[in-house]
Amino acid sequence: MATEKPSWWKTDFGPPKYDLFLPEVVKKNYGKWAYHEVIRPGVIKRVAESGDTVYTIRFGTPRLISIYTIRELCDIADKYCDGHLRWTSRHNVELITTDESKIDDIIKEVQETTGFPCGGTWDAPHAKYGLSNIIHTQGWVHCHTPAIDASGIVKAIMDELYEYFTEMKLPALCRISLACCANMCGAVHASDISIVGIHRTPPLVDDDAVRRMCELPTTAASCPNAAIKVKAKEKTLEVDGEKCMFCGNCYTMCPGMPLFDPENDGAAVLVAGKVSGARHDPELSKVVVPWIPNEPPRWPTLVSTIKKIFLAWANNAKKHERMIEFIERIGWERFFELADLEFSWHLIDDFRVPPFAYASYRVGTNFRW
Amino acid sequence: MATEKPSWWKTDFGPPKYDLFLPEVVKKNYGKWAYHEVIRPGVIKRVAESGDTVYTIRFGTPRLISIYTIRELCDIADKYCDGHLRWTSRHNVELITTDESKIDDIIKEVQETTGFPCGGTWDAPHAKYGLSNIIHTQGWVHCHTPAIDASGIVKAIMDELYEYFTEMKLPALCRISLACCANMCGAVHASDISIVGIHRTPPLVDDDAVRRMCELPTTAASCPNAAIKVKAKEKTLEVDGEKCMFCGNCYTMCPGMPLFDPENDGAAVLVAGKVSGARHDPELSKVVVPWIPNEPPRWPTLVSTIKKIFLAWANNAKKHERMIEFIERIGWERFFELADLEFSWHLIDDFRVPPFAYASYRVGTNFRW
Amino acid sequence: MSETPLLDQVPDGPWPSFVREIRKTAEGMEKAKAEGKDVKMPGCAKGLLKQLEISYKDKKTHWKHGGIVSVVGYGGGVIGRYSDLGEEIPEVHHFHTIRVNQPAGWFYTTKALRQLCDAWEKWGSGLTNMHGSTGDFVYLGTKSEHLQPLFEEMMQMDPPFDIGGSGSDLRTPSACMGPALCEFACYDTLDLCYDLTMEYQNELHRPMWPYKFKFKLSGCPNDCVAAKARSDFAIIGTWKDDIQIDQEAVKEYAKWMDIENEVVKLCPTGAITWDGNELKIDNKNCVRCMHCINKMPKALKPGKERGATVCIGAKAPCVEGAIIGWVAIPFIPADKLKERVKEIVEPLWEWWDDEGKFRERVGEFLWRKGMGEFLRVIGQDADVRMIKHPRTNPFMYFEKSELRPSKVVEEHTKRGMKFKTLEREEEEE
Amino acid sequence: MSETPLLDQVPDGPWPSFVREIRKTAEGMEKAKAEGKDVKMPGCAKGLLKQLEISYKDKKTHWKHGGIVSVVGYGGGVIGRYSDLGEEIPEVHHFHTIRVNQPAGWFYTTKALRQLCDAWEKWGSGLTNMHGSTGDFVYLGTKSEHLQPLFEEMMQMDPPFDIGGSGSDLRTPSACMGPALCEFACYDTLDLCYDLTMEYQNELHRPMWPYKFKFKLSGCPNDCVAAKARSDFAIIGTWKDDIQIDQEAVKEYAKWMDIENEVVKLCPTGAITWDGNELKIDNKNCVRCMHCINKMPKALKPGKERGATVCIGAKAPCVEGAIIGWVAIPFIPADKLKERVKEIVEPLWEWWDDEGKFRERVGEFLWRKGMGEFLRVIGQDADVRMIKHPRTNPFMYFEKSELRPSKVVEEHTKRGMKFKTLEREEEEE
Ligand code: SRM
Ligand code: SRM
Ligand code: SRM
Ligand code: SRM
Ligand code: SF4
Ligand code: SF4
Ligand code: SF4
Ligand code: SF4
Ligand code: SF4
Ligand code: SF4
Ligand code: SF4
Ligand code: SF4
Repeated sequence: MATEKPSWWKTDFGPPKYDLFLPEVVKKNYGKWAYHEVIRPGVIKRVAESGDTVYTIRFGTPRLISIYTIRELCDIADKYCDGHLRWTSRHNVELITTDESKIDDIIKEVQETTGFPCGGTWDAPHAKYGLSNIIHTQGWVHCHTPAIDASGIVKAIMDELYEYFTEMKLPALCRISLACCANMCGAVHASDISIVGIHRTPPLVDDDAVRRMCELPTTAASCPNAAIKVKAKEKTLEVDGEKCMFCGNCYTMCPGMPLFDPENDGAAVLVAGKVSGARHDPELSKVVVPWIPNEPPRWPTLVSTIKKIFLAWANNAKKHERMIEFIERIGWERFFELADLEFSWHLIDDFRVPPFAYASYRVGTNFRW
Repeated sequence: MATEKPSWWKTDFGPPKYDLFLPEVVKKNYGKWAYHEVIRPGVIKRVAESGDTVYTIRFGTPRLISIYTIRELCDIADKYCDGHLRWTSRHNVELITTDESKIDDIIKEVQETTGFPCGGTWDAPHAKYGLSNIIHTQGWVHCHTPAIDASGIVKAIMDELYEYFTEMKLPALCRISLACCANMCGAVHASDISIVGIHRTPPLVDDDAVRRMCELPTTAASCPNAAIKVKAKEKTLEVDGEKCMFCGNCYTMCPGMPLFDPENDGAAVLVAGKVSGARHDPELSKVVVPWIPNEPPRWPTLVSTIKKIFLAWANNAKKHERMIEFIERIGWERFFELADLEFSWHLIDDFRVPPFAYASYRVGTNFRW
Repeated sequence: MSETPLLDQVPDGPWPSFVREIRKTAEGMEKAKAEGKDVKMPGCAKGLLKQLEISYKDKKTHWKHGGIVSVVGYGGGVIGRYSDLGEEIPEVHHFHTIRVNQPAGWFYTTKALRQLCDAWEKWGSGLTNMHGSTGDFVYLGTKSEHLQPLFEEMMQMDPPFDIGGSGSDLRTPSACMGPALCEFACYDTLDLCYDLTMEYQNELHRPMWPYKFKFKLSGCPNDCVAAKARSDFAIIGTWKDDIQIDQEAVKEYAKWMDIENEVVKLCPTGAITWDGNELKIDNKNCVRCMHCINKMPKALKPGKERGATVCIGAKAPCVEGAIIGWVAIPFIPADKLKERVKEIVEPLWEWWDDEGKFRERVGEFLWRKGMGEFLRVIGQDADVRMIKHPRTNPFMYFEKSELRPSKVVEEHTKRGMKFKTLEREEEEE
Repeated sequence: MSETPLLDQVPDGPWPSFVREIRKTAEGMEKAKAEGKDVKMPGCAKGLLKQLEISYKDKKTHWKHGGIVSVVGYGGGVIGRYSDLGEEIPEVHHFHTIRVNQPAGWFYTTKALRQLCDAWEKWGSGLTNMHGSTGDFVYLGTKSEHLQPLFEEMMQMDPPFDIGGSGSDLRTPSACMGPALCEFACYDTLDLCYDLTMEYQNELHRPMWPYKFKFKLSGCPNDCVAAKARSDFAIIGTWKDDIQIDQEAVKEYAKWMDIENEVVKLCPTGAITWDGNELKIDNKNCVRCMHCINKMPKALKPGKERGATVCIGAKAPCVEGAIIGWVAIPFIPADKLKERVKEIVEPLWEWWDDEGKFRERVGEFLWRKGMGEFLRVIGQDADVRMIKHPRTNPFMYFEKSELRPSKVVEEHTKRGMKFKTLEREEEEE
């Protein structure tokens, strides 16, 4: 490997500098934008102090996309956008043009070629919010630890909530996200609605694999609940099923600790997380449904549960009132009723580090009937 | 000891039944009170559904009281109250009468004989609140673990805030309490303003005493910070000064672990705790001054600090706005300014059980300048 | 020069002075002695002054750890206390306190108080705390050998006074004045307090648990005994139905009260509206915080379906951090309180006694065990009213009975895996 | 019958289908191959479909733990992935992903994208993620032996693309579009993102720390890259002075907007008043939440004294529970950001690298160590803006330098007591 390197050889050269990729109008008005207007779902008009105007046209994508689709998008961007386009932080793609007259064609061509719908924007001044894409992860497409698939569930949910993406008819921002295991490779821990894959059976220790591939003390130490004992003589590990809460941390460390059970893996649903500072501090998401089974290919129970929660909020929230703001106004008592959910002991925090759990217990007697 | 017991001998007979001690008017209207009115500071008129009326007249006490004072109070109660009186949950004494015309005499006589001032009431309908007594503990009068005295500090503070006890001129309820060590034998952890005695030097191990009186592993285990090591060979204990945060728990367990240092013991000041459910959930108190030295007999620095905090609140709070409500409205940033306090790293929670500390860190960027 | 130059400065200022109380006691005791009364510790209060003066000079306590002192048949109720200046000030060499179980609501007759004073003049320092933080009437300072005769005198009073709690036992329960004087009381605090105290005399008097356990009873959420902050088991009066409104009385208040700003706007859930004529409360939205009722006691009253909420776990910060009690039982009807509280607390004690660690309060114990197990132990379902918000992590336990049959579960079972279960000691039952 | 009866049901419904993307790739790759292009893995996408169908039937993943795979000179950036159906579906036996460091703000030219596609048509599955959750452009699925030649092709693109982060290293930083398109940007997110990425190429490419570390950069508190929730070190644009108001533009809005209800009443601190003519903001009371600015972008703008707040510690729930970052540095002026961020992060890394436990994120590390030590390490004072509220326990550390001279301190010193100190490795300095 340590042979002579070719002249073009380099490492640590970093990503292309962003300015190489900026459209002319952006370079010119960089840092000098005056305001924006959402002129229709998916289309944002941005006006600079100079008076220059640019339009960004947003399309939903399945995130997992083919190089052939990317090339199609490139073709359209070449045709209408001087070869410029960008992706957003939520898996959407935006075509960028200074020419308002091209907007219809761009939308039509993208939709026809790729099937990607125009939408996903929100308009705070008019209090009309669209639903954006679902942030999600790999699932059965690529990861080794998932308890659920990612893309398939996202597809099933977005099919159901499609109209909210293409129209802007929500009272406030609503961010949905999904992670296929408790590692939560997404903003699942701080989203208005989120889905996380969970296991429900302890690791089924594979002694051979453990011996071959794992460092025993490190794996045992990785368990947040101290549920793993090293069996020094047998050179393997033992799990205390009464202490395990199925986080999968040990499996991440050691392939000999698989905790998959097709019948008992599934999804938990969380709500009321938030990231922006608008009106209300950021918030962690909270579990409101402990478990829904895997039902591929269309996950009907999960989808209908999400829709139920989504509508309970969408139909009752005030303007600009995000999930946490809504629930804090009406109370968790009322939310469980409205969304037709059952409260059970699983939802009361009992995670190992006790005072953290306590921070969620209700002190005092101020609650509703 | 196991000799024959006399006929009157009994154990576990319990306290006198409350109804033996209730005034006639109370027995008659028990559970049937219609409303109350604070007719002047210290005097509450209570009207029953039957139309019956009773007056309770409240006096501040130093809590530590002499049997001779109790007898004086008894004399007055016999004279005016049919021999009935009660104490409140905040160390105040109340004389009870159905005869409005006796009120002045009662007040005069109690004040003259015992020196106890009439006051300590509050009148929510008119939003006029008096300051009640300071809940407190034993201090140097009786306890073996205090870092500060109790009664002496309470006296010095109440002398300074006297007018707020005898008049009702505060915007809202304000509860002050004091505990002489971190055991907090008082509601210090949930008071509007509170004072707690703290040590600042690690236990100075007294090997002899440890050997004589202490169980080594139990004492070591009692340390919340795992700062104590058993020195098995020497049969004694060793403290890791880098881990100790002076809670005194080990000394409670073992007399061989004294942690007194006259120069470095002192008081921390907390604010913004609350117990009632009125408007705002109950709240724990929060430390705003890490340390003030012991300055007997009158603790001038501590007293002036308390007064500063008290006035910052009293002069700026809205009607019915207790300390926590006030601070949540103006922000901690502004409170430290208004009360002229210095914020320092000591006030950022770093107590062992980490996520509990985190619950007090500020997430997001919504703060004031 | 005065023997107590520092303490001499204390009486300055208008607030009643504890130093004056001690001096008054010192003088009174000496005088009583001089008058030929049987006063065993005439110099005790004076001794306390001396020691206190030294503490004020040294800026530290001079009391030492107490050994175990008690009265016959009891395991607690007395706090042993010795002076480290015992040689110098023999009057306070012993200085034990006795916790006397106060009457519920702290109502006294002068007759009873005089008996308590007389006994203390004879057997003790003549100093008291009215009252201790837990609620007891505290006899402050006596010698070991006086404990027993004093208690025997207490037995013979009319009515007799018993000893309160200390050590790892049930502590003396206390209650707000409740129905005796207050229009807000949603249940009979005094009666329940007395009932529990009587029922659990053994638990109160013989330390037996991992640590102390406190009951406090408040008749409404105003919580005038700070039960939510200061008792492992706080019983807080409340109601479930609609706030009772007397519209005429509201109009009376409206004549001088700014109802919009002081009531409507301060309702934490915005449940109140006032159109200048009628006050409306959206009771589904009311969290029974008491504010509006406190503001207009003549016009508003708690509802008619009354009872109490149990908040559990409150305590001071040692060892795991301070706790304000959290909701454990959202509602028990008033007429079921005596029965239900016992049905809840007894299995809780049993469980805590079995599995609690040394010096682990019930609150900390429940943190460790989880509320799921608590609910199972007391035989109750989870209620959303128990939480401020649901958990923020997906690390949930599931019981075996909740799992679907599967090969993996079969294999685990075959291998002898013990699954989580909330049933207690399943095997033994 | 179809080979993929379950996946066949996925394209139902209007939302674009990932199955369709995989099929399209499978067809495209076969066609390209047929057209004579150099396509190394023509059957890979099809293989993925097969495996996925089996997962849909089995309701579980068929991917195994990856071994360590990489390219010459790099320690991370590639996630090794193998199928446990390798024998059955050799096309996906290896299925590694490569994280390609995206351009800041995810701006692309078609030229650059086409190069990325061409290389991937040759060396990989033809499937991508646009983008990964951390922000990388993700090449989804290739074999070990293709990694190196692919990367060499990336080096030679115009402009070249480098590899992103994985493992216990700095992860690929990402930034909102900021000044490129957004009027709210309070600092240049793209430039700082690029600068940090370039400065820390070594940290990005060679895993060396106890665990991963993420930077994310948002131009204002709206936080369009969710930095506050998803990065150990979140740099959030903000300002210190007064919100800029254009009163004429406010009046324009007033024509159709309910300013009272939608702006004034929703300000979390009640800092706004609107009398129908003038909008006033009490800036001392504004917490810069952005709501009013979001509502009236033509009329309101962040102040002129701009910069950023650093929130620290955010992460997912494993192991200690999820964290939203907390305020570590309340304000750094925009023109000092490049310099200050480095001055802060470098000693932090050094300290964490020295004393952090294996798999302990910076947030958890700081929980363990305390913010006091953090402040000392980065040489900064505590600020009340760092906390939601001050501590609720009195268990404070004090440094020896804060103590008063005393006999006790002397005695401790004599006995060799080590006192708490926040100075790092004092002895070595
Ligand atoms: C394009 C994007 C940034 C990027 O660099 O990619 C973006 C763009 C804008 N955001 Fe955002 N936000 C983007 C992700 C986010 C995120 C991150 C996320 O969702 O993971 C957040 C935080 C979400 C959260 O709090 O959980 C976010 C919270 C906001 C908010 C706060 C709204 C609120 O009420 O909480 C605003 C303010 C607003 O509503 O105008 C905002 C405002 C905006 C504005 C109006 C800023 C501007 O002046 O251009 C942009 C257009 C909004 C629209 O679509 O109508 N943006 N925005 C991201 C679009 C993702 C997408 O495709 O949907
Ligand atoms: C006498 C006493 C009960 C007892 O059984 O001894 C009592 C008596 C009353 N309380 Fe109380 N409270 C008493 C301790 C408390 C405590 C406990 C404590 O301070 O440790 C609290 C909780 C304090 C806290 O939240 O930190 C307490 C919080 C209230 C409140 C809630 C006020 C608020 O805004 O938070 C009310 C409602 C009100 O203001 O009318 C209240 C109301 C009342 C009323 C008006 C009830 C009534 O209708 O009679 C009583 C007279 C008030 C007055 O003085 O004007 N009482 N009250 C206690 C008096 C102690 C004293 O001598 O000052
Ligand atoms: C006498 C009293 C203070 C007073 O002056 O009023 C008191 C005095 C002592 N308390 Fe207390 N506690 C007293 C009420 C409390 C309260 C308040 C309450 O009950 O409402 C608390 C806080 C609430 C709680 O239970 O947490 C309290 C929390 C403690 C603690 C900390 C317990 C914990 O779990 O954190 C200790 C330490 C211990 O138990 O070892 C303690 C320990 C002590 C000891 C026994 C000292 C010790 O280390 O062993 C004190 C004896 C002092 C003495 O010399 O007389 N005392 N103690 C109170 C009892 C009088 C009474 O019976 O009425
Ligand atoms: C590819 C990606 C998901 C995706 O589909 O987009 C991903 C995939 C994996 N993540 Fe992640 N993480 C990805 C973004 C995240 C994020 C989100 C973010 O960065 O904004 C998080 C949450 C934020 C955070 O950092 O906490 C995240 C939190 C984790 C964790 C939990 C870390 C923790 O401290 O709790 C793990 C577990 C671990 O590191 O062992 C993890 C581990 C993993 C591993 C490497 C699985 C493992 O156990 O080793 C996954 C490889 C999947 C695969 O087969 O490709 N991943 N991971 C994301 C990276 C793509 C990219 O570079 O752009
Ligand atoms: S969330 Fe879990 S299963 Fe999903 S990609 Fe991340 S590590 Fe893999
Ligand atoms: S899954 Fe999590 S809780 Fe269970 S044994 Fe593994 S690391 Fe421990
Ligand atoms: S607070 Fe501490 S010092 Fe004071 S009485 Fe209680 S245990 Fe003793
Ligand atoms: S004082 Fe507290 S922290 Fe210090 S050694 Fe004793 S128990 Fe531990
Ligand atoms: S707690 Fe309620 S019922 Fe009891 S005295 Fe206070 S206000 Fe009255
Ligand atoms: S009791 Fe409290 S919550 Fe209920 S209506 Fe009155 S003020 Fe509102
Ligand atoms: S974070 Fe702020 S600056 Fe960045 S894109 Fe979002 S709104 Fe604009
Ligand atoms: S930015 Fe937020 S806090 Fe500041 S004035 Fe506007 S709405 Fe109020």
